[in-house]
Amino acid sequence: MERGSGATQSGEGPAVFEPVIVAFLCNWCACEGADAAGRARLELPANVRPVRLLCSGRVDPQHVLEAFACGADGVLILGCRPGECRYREGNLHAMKRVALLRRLLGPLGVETERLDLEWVAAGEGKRYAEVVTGMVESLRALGPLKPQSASTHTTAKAPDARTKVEL
Amino acid sequence: MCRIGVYICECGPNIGRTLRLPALVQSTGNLTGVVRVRRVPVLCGREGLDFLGEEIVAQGLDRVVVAGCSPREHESTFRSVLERAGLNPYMLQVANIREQCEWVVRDRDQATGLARRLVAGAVARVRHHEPLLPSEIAVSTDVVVIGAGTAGVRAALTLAGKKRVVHLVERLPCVGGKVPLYEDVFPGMACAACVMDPMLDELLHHDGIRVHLMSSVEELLGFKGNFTVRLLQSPRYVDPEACLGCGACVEACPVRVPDEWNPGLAERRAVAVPYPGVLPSLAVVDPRHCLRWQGEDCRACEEACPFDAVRFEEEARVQEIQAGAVIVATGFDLSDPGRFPQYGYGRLADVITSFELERMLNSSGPTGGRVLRKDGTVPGHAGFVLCVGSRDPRAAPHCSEVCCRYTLKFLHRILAQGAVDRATVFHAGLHLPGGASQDLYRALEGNPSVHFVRMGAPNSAGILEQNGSLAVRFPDEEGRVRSHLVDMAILAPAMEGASGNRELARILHLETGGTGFFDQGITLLDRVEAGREGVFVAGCAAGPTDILGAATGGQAAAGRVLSELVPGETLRLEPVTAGVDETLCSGCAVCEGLCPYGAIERKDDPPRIMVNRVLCRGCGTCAAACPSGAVHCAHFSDGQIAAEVEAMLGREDQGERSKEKGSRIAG
Amino acid sequence: MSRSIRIDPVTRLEGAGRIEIHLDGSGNVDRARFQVVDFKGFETFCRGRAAEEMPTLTQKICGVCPTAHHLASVKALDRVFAVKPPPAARRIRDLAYHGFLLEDHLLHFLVLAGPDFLSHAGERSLMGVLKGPAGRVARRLLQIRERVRGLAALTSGSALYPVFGVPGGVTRPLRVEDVTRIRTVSEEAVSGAQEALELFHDRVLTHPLFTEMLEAPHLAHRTHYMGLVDDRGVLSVTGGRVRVVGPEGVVYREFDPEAYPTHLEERVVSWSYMKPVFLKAVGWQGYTDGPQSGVYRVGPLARLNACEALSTPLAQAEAERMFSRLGGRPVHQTMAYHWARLIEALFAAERMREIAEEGDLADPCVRRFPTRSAGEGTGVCEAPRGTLFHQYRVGVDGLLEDVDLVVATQHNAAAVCMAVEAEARAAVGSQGALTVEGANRVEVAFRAYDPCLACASHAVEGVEGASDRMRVYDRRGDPLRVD
Amino acid sequence: MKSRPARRRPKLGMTWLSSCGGCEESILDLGPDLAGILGQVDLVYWPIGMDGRMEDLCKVPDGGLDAVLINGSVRTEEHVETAGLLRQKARIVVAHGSCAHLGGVYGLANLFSREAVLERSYGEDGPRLPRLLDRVKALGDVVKVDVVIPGCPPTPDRVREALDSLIRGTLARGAVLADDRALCRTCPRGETRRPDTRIRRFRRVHEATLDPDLCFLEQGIVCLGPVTRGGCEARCVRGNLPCRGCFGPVGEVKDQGGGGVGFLAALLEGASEEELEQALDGLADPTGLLYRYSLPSSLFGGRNEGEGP
Repeated sequence: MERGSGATQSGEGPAVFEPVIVAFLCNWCACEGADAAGRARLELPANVRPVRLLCSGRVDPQHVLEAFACGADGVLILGCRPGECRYREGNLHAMKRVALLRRLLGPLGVETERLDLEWVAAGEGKRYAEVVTGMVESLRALGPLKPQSASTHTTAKAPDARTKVEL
Repeated sequence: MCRIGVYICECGPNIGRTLRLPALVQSTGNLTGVVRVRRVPVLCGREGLDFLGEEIVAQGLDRVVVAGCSPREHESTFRSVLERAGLNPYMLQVANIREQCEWVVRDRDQATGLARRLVAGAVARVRHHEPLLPSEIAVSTDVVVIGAGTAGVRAALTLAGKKRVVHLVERLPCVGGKVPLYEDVFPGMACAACVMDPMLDELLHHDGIRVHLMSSVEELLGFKGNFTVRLLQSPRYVDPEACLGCGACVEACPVRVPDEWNPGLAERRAVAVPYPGVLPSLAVVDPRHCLRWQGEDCRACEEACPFDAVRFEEEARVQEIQAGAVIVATGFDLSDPGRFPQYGYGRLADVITSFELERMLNSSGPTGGRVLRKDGTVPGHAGFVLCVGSRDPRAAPHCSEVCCRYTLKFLHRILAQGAVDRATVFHAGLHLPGGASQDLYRALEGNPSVHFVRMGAPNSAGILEQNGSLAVRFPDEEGRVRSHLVDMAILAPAMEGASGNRELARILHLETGGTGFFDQGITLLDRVEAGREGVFVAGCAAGPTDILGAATGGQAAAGRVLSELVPGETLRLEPVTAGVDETLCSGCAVCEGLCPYGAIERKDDPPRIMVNRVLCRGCGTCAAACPSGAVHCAHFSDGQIAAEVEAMLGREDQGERSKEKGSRIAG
Repeated sequence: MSRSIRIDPVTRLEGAGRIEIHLDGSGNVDRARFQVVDFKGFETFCRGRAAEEMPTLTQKICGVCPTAHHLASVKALDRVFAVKPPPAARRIRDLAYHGFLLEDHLLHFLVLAGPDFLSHAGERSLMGVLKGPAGRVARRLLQIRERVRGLAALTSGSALYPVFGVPGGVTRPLRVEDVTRIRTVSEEAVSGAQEALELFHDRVLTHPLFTEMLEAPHLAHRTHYMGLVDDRGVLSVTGGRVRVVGPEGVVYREFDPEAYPTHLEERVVSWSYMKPVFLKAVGWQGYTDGPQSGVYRVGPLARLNACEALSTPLAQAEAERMFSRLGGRPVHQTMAYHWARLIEALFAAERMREIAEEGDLADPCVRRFPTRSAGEGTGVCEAPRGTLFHQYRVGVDGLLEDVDLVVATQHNAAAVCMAVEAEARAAVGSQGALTVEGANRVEVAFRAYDPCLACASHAVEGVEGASDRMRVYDRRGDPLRVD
Repeated sequence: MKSRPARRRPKLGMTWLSSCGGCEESILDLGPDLAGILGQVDLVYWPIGMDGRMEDLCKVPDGGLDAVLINGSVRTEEHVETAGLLRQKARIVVAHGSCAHLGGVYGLANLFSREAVLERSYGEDGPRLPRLLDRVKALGDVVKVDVVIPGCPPTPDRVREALDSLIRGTLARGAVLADDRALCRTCPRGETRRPDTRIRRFRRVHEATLDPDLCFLEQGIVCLGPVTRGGCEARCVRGNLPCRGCFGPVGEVKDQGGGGVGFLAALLEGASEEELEQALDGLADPTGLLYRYSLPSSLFGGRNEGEGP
């Protein structure tokens, strides 16, 4: 759990991949939701690294890219429910950025599941727990983020298709 | 080089059961910039706070990280400690190892690992913190009052009495609101004109009060103390300096249209002096009906005016006013009883509203004070139907407060002048607060010409035509349908927020309730709170009230302004706002379209943008969208966020990298 | 002990290359190879890109002939999207293209190859040319080149980087005042090209090194030649049919550009990132000439050999002069490329002058819109260095599914190697050593072709999607069977 | 460089790595001025323009060149060596053009894996063909770069500026020879941009009528002007095609793609995921578009895990 993508021994079972997730939390809803989860003593995975911002609209696409570049296996942005943004539409702007970012990241080998935007209201400790647990589980299934994946447009041929050439 | 002290709060028994604090202390000590790591039993207690303050001084710290409970609990407490110890309060970062770690992660190793990352993130972030100072801004103590009815006028006069400059904005061509249209007012049956005229006269001649007639607020920018109010003034087409209100133009005008001041009772011309005794006494041209706007070259009024006061060339005028506060006093409108077809209003000739009766009773009104049916005869028997729309959850849930009392006023007036022989009041329980109202009621109690009939429920009557008379039908308290014949029915429609309130709410960023009143900010102890700093609501704009209530509300709102905006005092602005590095801004204006507060403005020549720190609330949406990295967000800068993310992912050593400019060169 | 001599980098050409001369145990030249040591991968990384971006993307293959790639690309897209540009757009494209052909040929003459023959003693560079006896004319030619490149700002946005081609036309019409300027510059261009030829006659054709190498039998290769011609068999650099003539000057094949994969075959060699091409029907016989060898050449000399005539009078007269001087069509002497190049420069200038007078150049209608959203298309043009093919397959999302590019230097690769090896044998002789002058002679041999290595390194060979026209060869050049 | 005597002719080298030659054209396009400028420098190495071999360069003492202009991206091991050698020889290393600056167009190859087949075809058996790196890099990834001339290719004026300041002795480390601000600042269509425009669906260049006077973003066509350093003289926009970002990101923007997402997302119309997806369907190949010139130096696309030393 200390460093990025790694595997830990979970009890006596086989090594489980433990993804690392950076979660950008809106100060007014998701942060409070996360605290509510804590006050309710819900059990949460230790995979999430929360970053508190004033608004999900503050999340610059470069913050997300930076997180992936530094070894995050997933990035989660949590904002207020639609219509409840403290700054009116910051959460909507976050949604727009995520939609485009996912398309940008696809050809770079970042699967859609690795970047998620969810709404968590201030009292919704339980929902916070569900969202982060759900993402951890889906990333466990997906495995670590590969540095570069072949583009979908590459139709890889068997490497031995051409063994010798004119010398 | 930073000197960071990290204080790990054990929160009594709360932190350390799962977390291995010794390990956390040890790993934290190795972080770049950390010169001191201490465990404290309870940091937020008196002893803990004193200890923290002493440590800052003794250790010569320039930055502090507190690892403990959620920053929402004590961040501001610790900031105060920093401030008292001589540090800028923003040189603090709180790592939430309680709610987001100790309390939710069960495995001790995992919890300790996560706490290490959280603290590493906080340390890396605090290295990039910069001291921030709240700025003080000068405030305007001028006030914009919207609505020149009773409440607005009282507010304006109160403020002007304390030497405040008041801009009184009125969408009509005259001041005074509805009261000057009445003959007399309850509860003392005082003459309305006698009450109002001296006050309006003072208003119109007060040096400190600028009256903006035929004007509306188009935009409200800014913040308490620094509003910019954009006014749109429609043209009167009459020069107020030249016009005396003589009415020569009115005589000459060939157009006749229904008169809004006397609905259903009279016609007016396309140029008119609104009503007799109106203040200011000036003519106004109605371009919706004037022939000139129908494509005809009529100059009848212009030619008739002995003072050459007609100005067809006038245009709408936009004006920006700087003000520190806004008082909304837009009053009320009576709802349209036509919404309830069972009353027959608009269909049955002698079903009228209480306002129409007010106009008939007015001695300078269209009937010269006489109560007449549509056929010109005098009604023998008048029926007053109360609670038309009011107190009905499906219509207006509220009690409109004044209907019962003005009905008593009508009874006194019509009986006194013998306008009718008999009157019946259909009510669902009379609402007569205060001693004076009770006196009025008692004076009518023994009168044989007056009958009070109780309906089973508010807004439950219906009116039918029956042999040339009107049959008022309603279920009584036992549920039996009863019917009374009357010659004329006067309806008391529910009061609702003035017709322009919803649009005004949008402009002012306020909210209105279901019936259009600005009643969403009102609390038990505060009837002038509008829901936005620096904006207050007074009179019927906040909900139904009587004339005294409106006047009191105006004075109350004025009092709040007087106490909150004092000449010479400044307003403190939070420092967490966006700012622009002009050396990077290309003026592409992407940010401008995103700001929900209109805090970003594009300047030309050279193209660039500016952030108005008074309006900015620091959400950072602009910074996230800026393609030039020119918009910076104080306390949530890219460098701070990147450092925190990197450190949380185990790359604290690269934290400094994000500080560099143009890292692709000379790296 | 075998050993090798390396000329690294080869200079005064476009792109990074070097020559490896392998010597046998007795110090004689065993083999010389011209290596392309860089690699780009366009055919791979263009997949998945947006089709309409190809004209500005693929031109980054080569900064010297971006206009050629731009045009081939946009013509391929015309086919992909089934749209025919309006007449004014075609004229603007042609005008830009001929201007580009002219200035590119002048560049080679002044900066790349010219210094070998025009330089002030010892300083073989543009600076040396300017200091030398041809300095005055060279300066004037530089000026004319500058002005012709300046025209590109009107026709194609920028000479450095054309930005005018869109499927179905060009991005913007010409203005009436532009046309006037085009006419003026075209006139200057014609006289400039004539001056260049005069200089060539005065200084190059009389230069001892040039004369010696022009007449050297080892630099005369009796290969096939390829070039684009119109339906009358006249040279047409911006489109037409592909004609291949044999070493005797007889038409061997003529085919539509999109059929090129049927007729041409790329080879993968281990020692270069470039894929040489040969005539499929003739077959690969190794680095050798003659009617039985699939080796063919492209570029200015090949074009003059392949076509029946040039459509402009001054250039045609000069071509006839060359043919009569060098023994008739086809001319096999490699050094004659220089002459042919300047004839073509004159041709391009004359064509500019003609196009400036044709039709309404300032007609505002310069765009038509796609009639379909996907498909296949081939675009072809005669790049300064030879025939250039772009072939695309575009999917329904408008993204590239398949890209195939064949560039001039690939066609000439085998011939360049033959020239380099032949001249290396002459230069190294039996001493087993190469002098500075000797090395330059080897370079002079390939500079005749003006090879563009930037272009040649466009492909990611064998990474994936190797088409069936790509084969693998053993040391003798026999195709390998793949199990 | 500051206290250098003015009369001495600075020693200059210019060369290419994986390049198209366009940067060389940006030098040659100085046209008639070229002779004058080159007359004031001592040009030691310039493969396209003069004779001279690698071994000559090796003979130059370390630090013996005042400056070297390197264009092209870093694709092969030999490029790494060449860059290293030039860094040793030159006091100031100038990244000349987008490829050296950002990795350039060829960096799009990084979207694809380098397969083993390539290694086998061209690898150890072949006669000393330089080995390809796992991915394309910018010059700054392999040596310290002192000065940047952005652009694909740079404008001749920017090259002139570099050479002039070299001659005058004012070429300062850390300089980026372009505007400090984004292209919109100097774009001839900058004033036609309205901040509240929202795009319901992006349009592609070949589908759209191209209004020559209106901001491309206003036309719903992606233009990277807002996220691209100005100084290119708005060549593409004047040619009536939108900016594709060759001058690289501005100032503190680390990632052109990320910056591009930031501003393009702000222009999107739509309040639901479905509407947004629809709007984005008109945006073909955002990765190839936003990283057209800068993938190797991008935050995530440029990361170099899994690569040998």
